[in-house]
Amino acid sequence: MELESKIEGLLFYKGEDVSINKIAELLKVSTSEVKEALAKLDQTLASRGVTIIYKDDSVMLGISRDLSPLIESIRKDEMTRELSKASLETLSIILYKSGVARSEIDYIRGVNSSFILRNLLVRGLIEKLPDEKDTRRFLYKPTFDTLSFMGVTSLDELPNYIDVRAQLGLVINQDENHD
Amino acid sequence: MELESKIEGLLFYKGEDVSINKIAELLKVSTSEVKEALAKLDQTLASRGVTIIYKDDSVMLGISRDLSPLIESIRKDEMTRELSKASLETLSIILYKSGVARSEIDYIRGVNSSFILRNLLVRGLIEKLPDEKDTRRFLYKPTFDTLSFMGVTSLDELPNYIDVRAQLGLVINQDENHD
Amino acid sequence: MDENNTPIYEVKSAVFEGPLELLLSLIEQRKLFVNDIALAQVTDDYISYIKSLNNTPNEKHIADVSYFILVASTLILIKSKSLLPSLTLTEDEKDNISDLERRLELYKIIKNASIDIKSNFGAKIIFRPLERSWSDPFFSPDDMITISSMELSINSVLANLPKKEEKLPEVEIRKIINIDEVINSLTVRIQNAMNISFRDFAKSHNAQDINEARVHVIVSFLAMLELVREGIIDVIQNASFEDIQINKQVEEKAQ
Repeated sequence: MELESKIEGLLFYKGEDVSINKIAELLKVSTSEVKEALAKLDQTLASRGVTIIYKDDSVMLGISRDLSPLIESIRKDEMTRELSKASLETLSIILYKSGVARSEIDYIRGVNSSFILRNLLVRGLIEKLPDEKDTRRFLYKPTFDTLSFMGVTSLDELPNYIDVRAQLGLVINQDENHD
Repeated sequence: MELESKIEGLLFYKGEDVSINKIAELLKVSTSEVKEALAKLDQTLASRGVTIIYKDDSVMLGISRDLSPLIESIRKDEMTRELSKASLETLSIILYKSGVARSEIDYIRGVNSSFILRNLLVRGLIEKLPDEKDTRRFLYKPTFDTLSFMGVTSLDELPNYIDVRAQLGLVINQDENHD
Repeated sequence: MDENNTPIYEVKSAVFEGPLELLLSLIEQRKLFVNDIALAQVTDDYISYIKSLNNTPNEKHIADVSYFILVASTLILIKSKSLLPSLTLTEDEKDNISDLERRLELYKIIKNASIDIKSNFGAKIIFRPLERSWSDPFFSPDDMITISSMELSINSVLANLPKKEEKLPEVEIRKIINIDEVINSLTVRIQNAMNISFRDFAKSHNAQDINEARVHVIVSFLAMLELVREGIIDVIQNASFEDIQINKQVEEKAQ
């Protein structure tokens, strides 16, 4: 069986995100082979009922966004789509600038965001990871759940992704020179 | 999207067997159309990692038989991996507050716990039961196996049992007031 | 006076979570670009908003108000500079001003992006599959599961429990006190600059050179300081007022 199909079976079994390293380890292949096979699988799944979501160095299988109304009609549990203005702003910062410290979020929003961040963490819309460069602080990132809620298979499918990032990057670079 | 792909998405979502009648009803087509599409899907999935399993008048998606050894090794990996600090903390909450809802665990920990709970369930360390007061949600309890592994015959033998429960209870009540 | 003819924008009814949100809204209502000119124009409205916050005492808001006041001091500086072009800003002051402009730009980008996020969030979802139950759970413990490790774990959980009421952190309180000082010294600083510029102004002693617009500017500035006095904190000392009185007399001469 081709690697592509093995990965499909593995992701199907897991039903949650799996890191590319883990896939390579379980299938005893290199990570570059995994990435190649994922690209093929992505093509195979185009226009199918299942789709791959990518985030950082992990992937998961989800049900195509075109089936969203169907799946929603058979779901039993209710979903909360509501996000306050403050949550939306905070989530947007984290989506467009994945891997952002609380101090940066506070700087952009002009207010303390700790309460909002905790709320988003509990809802599973963001995750908090230690900063590898400075282990005393944490960085915030979107979760796979956020990507699925947004109906995108990777962050760069977010509205005006490149544009918004460029705008942020530009201004933030100035800031770095400044400090 | 073709009917075949819709069925694939639906079965992938469910992860359990669904009757052909139910599929026809959900997708608003006839049962013969469903059967036709299933035959096509069967062909599409040949040599893939996922396959259709027929059972009486029901179908489900399963993992190809060829992948059994792989799945076995994944399962072994899930079972023997060292429990993370986060997993141990989650387990300790379930021990001290047996019959706790996921939302309560999430609030206490300040992060979303769904994956950790899933792993603890697969490992037979905890079990989940429907809440009698609210059948849409589940309550988590330690298993008997876990208690006997720890050498505990009754939960109140845990150190500072009453005090810890009181502290955890306060937080949860507060959460209810808060939202 | 032109200053009085400019429409007063209704901001008091709206609730603004932070100073940048309020500022951006004031600037956008006037359809201005984010720059020092725009900031100078919205300063009065900004200060009257803080004033309305102070009039509705709510302890929960104290921390938030401190954020508003921090930005207010920079705004007052920008306004003063626009009214008194001869006012020379220090490097720190210039930095504060350009920093505020940058933050406003950043905030604007995010605010616009968040509109798209809002309209897409939950509109079309890529659902996760339901929880799998491929096989029955098989008891697979870990040697870490012992009574003592569970006690350690629960203690760590308890140590990180959310606090009952997010208390106003000490740092925040210190910040508020510092703002008293900041605005105090700012007032003295600007008034000194005004007196100097007045001296330059008086030296010429030529009716032709007396620029009415400039007088008007000083009056506006006084009105603004008055707002600051009433609205934010009672910072202006009597001695300082006397300085301003002198300036006022000159204003009468000019007429």
